[in-house]
Amino acid sequence: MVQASRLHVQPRRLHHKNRCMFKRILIANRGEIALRIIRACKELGVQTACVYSEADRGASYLRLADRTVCIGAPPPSESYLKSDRIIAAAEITNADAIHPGYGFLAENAQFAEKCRASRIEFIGPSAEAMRALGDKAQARELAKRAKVPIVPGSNGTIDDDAEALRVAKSIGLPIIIKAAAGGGGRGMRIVRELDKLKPAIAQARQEAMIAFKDASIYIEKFIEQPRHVEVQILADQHDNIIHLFERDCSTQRRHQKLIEESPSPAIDERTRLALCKSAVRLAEAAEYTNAGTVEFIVDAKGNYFFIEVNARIQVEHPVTEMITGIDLIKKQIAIAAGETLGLSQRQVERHGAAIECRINAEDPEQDFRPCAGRVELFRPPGGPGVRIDSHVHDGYDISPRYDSLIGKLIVHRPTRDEAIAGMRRCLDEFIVEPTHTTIPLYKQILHHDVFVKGKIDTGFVERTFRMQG
Amino acid sequence: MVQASRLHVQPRRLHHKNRCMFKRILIANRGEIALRIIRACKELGVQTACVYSEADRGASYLRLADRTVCIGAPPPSESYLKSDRIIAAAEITNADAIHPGYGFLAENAQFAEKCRASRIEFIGPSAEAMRALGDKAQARELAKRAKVPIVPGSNGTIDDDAEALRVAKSIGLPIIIKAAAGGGGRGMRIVRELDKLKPAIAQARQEAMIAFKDASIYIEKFIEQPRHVEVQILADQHDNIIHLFERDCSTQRRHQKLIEESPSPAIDERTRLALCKSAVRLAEAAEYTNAGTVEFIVDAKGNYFFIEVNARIQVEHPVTEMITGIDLIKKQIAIAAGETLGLSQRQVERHGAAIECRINAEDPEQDFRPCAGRVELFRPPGGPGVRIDSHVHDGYDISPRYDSLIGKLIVHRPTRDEAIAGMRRCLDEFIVEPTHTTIPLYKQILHHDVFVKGKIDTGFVERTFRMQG
Amino acid sequence: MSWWSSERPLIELEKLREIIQMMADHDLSEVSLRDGEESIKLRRGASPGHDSVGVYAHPPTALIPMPSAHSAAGTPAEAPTADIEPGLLPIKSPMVGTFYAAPDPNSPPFVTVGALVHPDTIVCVIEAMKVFNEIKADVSGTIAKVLVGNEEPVEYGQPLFLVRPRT
Amino acid sequence: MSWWSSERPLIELEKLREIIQMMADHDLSEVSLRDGEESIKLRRGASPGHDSVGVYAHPPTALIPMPSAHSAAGTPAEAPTADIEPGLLPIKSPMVGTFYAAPDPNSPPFVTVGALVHPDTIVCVIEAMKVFNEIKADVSGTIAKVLVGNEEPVEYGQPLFLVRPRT
Repeated sequence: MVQASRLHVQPRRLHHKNRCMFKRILIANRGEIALRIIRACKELGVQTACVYSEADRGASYLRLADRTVCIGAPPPSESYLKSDRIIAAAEITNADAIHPGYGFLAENAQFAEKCRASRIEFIGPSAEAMRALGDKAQARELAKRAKVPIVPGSNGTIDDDAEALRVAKSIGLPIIIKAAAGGGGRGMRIVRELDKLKPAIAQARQEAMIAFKDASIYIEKFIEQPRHVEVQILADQHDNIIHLFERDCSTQRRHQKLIEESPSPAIDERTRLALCKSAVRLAEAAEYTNAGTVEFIVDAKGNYFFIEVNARIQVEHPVTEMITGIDLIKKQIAIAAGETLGLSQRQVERHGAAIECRINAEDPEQDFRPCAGRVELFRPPGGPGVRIDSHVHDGYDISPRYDSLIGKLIVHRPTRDEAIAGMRRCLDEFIVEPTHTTIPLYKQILHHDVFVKGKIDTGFVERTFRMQG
Repeated sequence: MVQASRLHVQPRRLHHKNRCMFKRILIANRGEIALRIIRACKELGVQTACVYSEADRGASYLRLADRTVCIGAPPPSESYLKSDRIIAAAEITNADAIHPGYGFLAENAQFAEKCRASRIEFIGPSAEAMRALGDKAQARELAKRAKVPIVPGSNGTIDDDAEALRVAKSIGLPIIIKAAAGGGGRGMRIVRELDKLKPAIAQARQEAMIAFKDASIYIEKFIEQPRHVEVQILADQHDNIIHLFERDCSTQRRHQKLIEESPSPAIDERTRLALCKSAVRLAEAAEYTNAGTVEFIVDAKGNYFFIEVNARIQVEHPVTEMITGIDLIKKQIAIAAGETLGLSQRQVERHGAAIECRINAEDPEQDFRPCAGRVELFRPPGGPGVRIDSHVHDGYDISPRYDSLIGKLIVHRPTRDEAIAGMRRCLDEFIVEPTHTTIPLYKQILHHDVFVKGKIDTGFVERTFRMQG
Repeated sequence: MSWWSSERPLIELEKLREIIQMMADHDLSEVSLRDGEESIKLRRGASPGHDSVGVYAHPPTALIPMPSAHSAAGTPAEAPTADIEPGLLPIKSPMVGTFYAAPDPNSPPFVTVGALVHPDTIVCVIEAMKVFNEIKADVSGTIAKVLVGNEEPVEYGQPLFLVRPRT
Repeated sequence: MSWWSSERPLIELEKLREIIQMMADHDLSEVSLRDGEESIKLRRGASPGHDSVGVYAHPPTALIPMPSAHSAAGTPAEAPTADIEPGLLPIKSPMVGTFYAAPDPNSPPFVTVGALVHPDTIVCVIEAMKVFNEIKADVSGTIAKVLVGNEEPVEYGQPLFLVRPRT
């Protein structure tokens, strides 16, 4: 491959930043979400240009785009993460906006800024809102100001045992000690009795020192068997902010969401309302625009605590689309084009229950090892209230380069019980061969009493399904 | 093949006709509707047994049934129309009910009686209601009694020109003269001026005599450019009758429905309400139970006239399911099992607009000649608000023995305009190869100004799309 | 009413043997059958290895549905003619119903293995809708095999007997 | 701003010729390309007959999407190496952007057919995000073919020139 050297900068023809619908949107993503965005654009009458890496050359979803641009070699760092090439692709295709999807550059504030500097609209929140919410301390501060509950804990690091004791007493047991520099469980200690606090701090500091060469620790309230409940937000550029209710994503494995549903079976109407209003307040405080998700953990008593904001569209957005009938991708595009939301909070209605299963090409019996290669048979289910979002078909070749999501199966029914019955039926129908998928695991979960009763917490899957490794 | 001779009749073990959910339902149909019923049963927790002919042996939808029974050779007369074999299949599989789907034996009153004589519930209306509505004169009489408008015309045959003139004057021009014994256009004359009446009658009588050896004629009001609008009815065995609004099926070719939608773009709210209430009155008058459809024609001024009742589930039932969220097949089963409707008329809500395209394996450029044979690629569209009801997949072999419907594509959106945009997108995505289908025709229709404006009448397709023959 | 003893201990093994033969003949590596409560799963040769990502031991053809395998009777309906020992002819069921080997519970079967049959010989009765239908052999020869157990449900076209035709 | 005349009358025919060659090489009977407003449909041999129900002249492989065929530039991006005349080496675009054959509108192109190039010879510039990037040949030889028209968009990996390497 030849080398490129940078030359002089020259002013380019001006894009007129006009507040009307885009003429052509560049899709800076791949797979099912690229397909999802192409579909929304086609229905809006907006042309599409879709980037692709050499690994995705020939993928059938690309045929649905009006234009396609190869942007690099298979590794994401050589293609889907190459912001300059993506912006150049938008330039040569005369795209006036870029939809980043999720993952890759979706929450990269610098990329958003670059797009706008190139007079290409970035379909997502402002770089400022992204930065404010991306920083944990700033986000916590915003939440406090907006009177949104956060997990109680020390304000920053703990200096000595006396302070630790004071904090532990004030927030109440159990607490969790965490390494300030850390992650991955190292330097973590859960304390359930006050007289175990001192030795636990000593152990945590020692572990943190070894792992991170930094003995600083902080303390947080430990939430037992938490549920993951998140609120979908839509905000336009004219100060209208609404929520589209919640999604319960407690069915996780190692913080990877597997099954999402709405409404959450774990919270009552009062909590639902409070949670959703909290999310709107936070979005207002952050001057948030476009689609976003405010994540909370909910304890067994229904207390909820703000965790973080996902400043993008999410994998599980169809769950919300099913119960509200609102197309989130179309709304994202309309908002970015400067349109008003066009609906008030009171106009957002909720109908029935929706469940989504993420179909991953992974072998649950082999520690969820990804299964790349050719899918001989891909036969998704159909019928009433069944939605399939997938770029895969008989003969599709799964690249080992990217995440293992090969499709999303969403079922919408008048009630949660019916949605469970519908999802079971659909999972029974779904044929993917010879690729291993998470479908067999989902069949077990959908028949498990704890799931049926709506009592799942985020540790349920790992505790319950002992996988071979 | 050996011959069977009939022996003595012997009493069989008694079925207890219990008014609770069925244990196992025999599905006396094939293809997409068999699959549709299997899906509903699975979600209700009811076991299924599905019959099949030798032509359908190995079809993948059969694998989803708990049991399958081969009932005969490929011709329908040797299998799907063999009522005795179907009842025997229910007996050997211990099925306590039979769902007939549509077509085949679905509106055969004698079959319904035979089922019940064998203590097997027939999932559909009573044989009496079927007979009363199946007879044109009786149905017209019922409609009159129920104050449901019927197409004005002579009461029976016309004896002489004086009577013809009197009738023509009373119902107003234009009128249509029809052969009493006939059909297929022979003996038919449209009269738009009174002084053309006498010669037209003479011609009609002459044609009728030649064609049917019977010169009897009758007169009806001729409805110009009529729309076909039908009302979905649900009635339980406890005197609860409701409607689920209308479907507009004006996009037809030679009386074959191609595209159906709800709500009808041609009628206003007042007409909609009157139409739906008329349908309920007629169903009440006929003591109708289970699901049924009351068909009307609507003239350009919004006047509607009762045509006939379809005493079964219909191909286009998903349109209604999409806008109401009510599963009609599950309701059929529940009603047959003696349950109450479980919802009042006021609880039936209408949301958005739904359009269905019947995907037929026919070549629109070759006078809709059916295209049997192997489907190499069958790649239906997906995404939000898209429903696929199809038993076909890559490698499916279409039998020339049965109708050419290979799938139904239904799109549901908040508004009709969005539904049209969604349907266009879906039709563009849909790949069926090498089989010819009606998809290219639907693309043209969905882009045609008359369709977009909702102004289609039942003659539109034939007038507009001159097919090569 | 118990018209007939429902013991049929050997037919199950017979069924298995037939399925295994079919697997061998058609080189199937795996067969899963389900019939309501019952299910059978058979695997031949090496089990599908999990050691090579995305590569499977069994070809996708093995996944093509076999509805005949979970038919009403739970028997493989109408074994392909190729599977029948050369020279033997099947007597197939002309209808759907319940197979009875004898005219009544106290009588011996119409025919057993080795019995000589003519086209008009009654070989069994099939009951459907409370009517008992006599089934005739329609061929001449000797009964080589009885394929269906007494009181078992049979579907259209299902082989009931194999006959070695008179040569 | 009109930086360069956008006339490119012959490149379209050239494109067609290449596609037709590909069809012949791979025995494709039909090719349909679409790029926004433009569309091309080519058919080789006998047209698919409508006289035999359900039978098609072209194999389903011809229907496999060819996204490269409706790429940004409307050119077949990165013609498979097999299609390149044996012995010629492509100079491929290392980036996405707009191709310029000359340093400015008033200058002659960096290289034309027959030009001798060394690995360090600048063969074109590609503009992306207002930055003009000089592209070097990276091989030694003579330019045998210029594959891209001036001011045309190019994608990553797209062949720009064919070079006959120095032997």
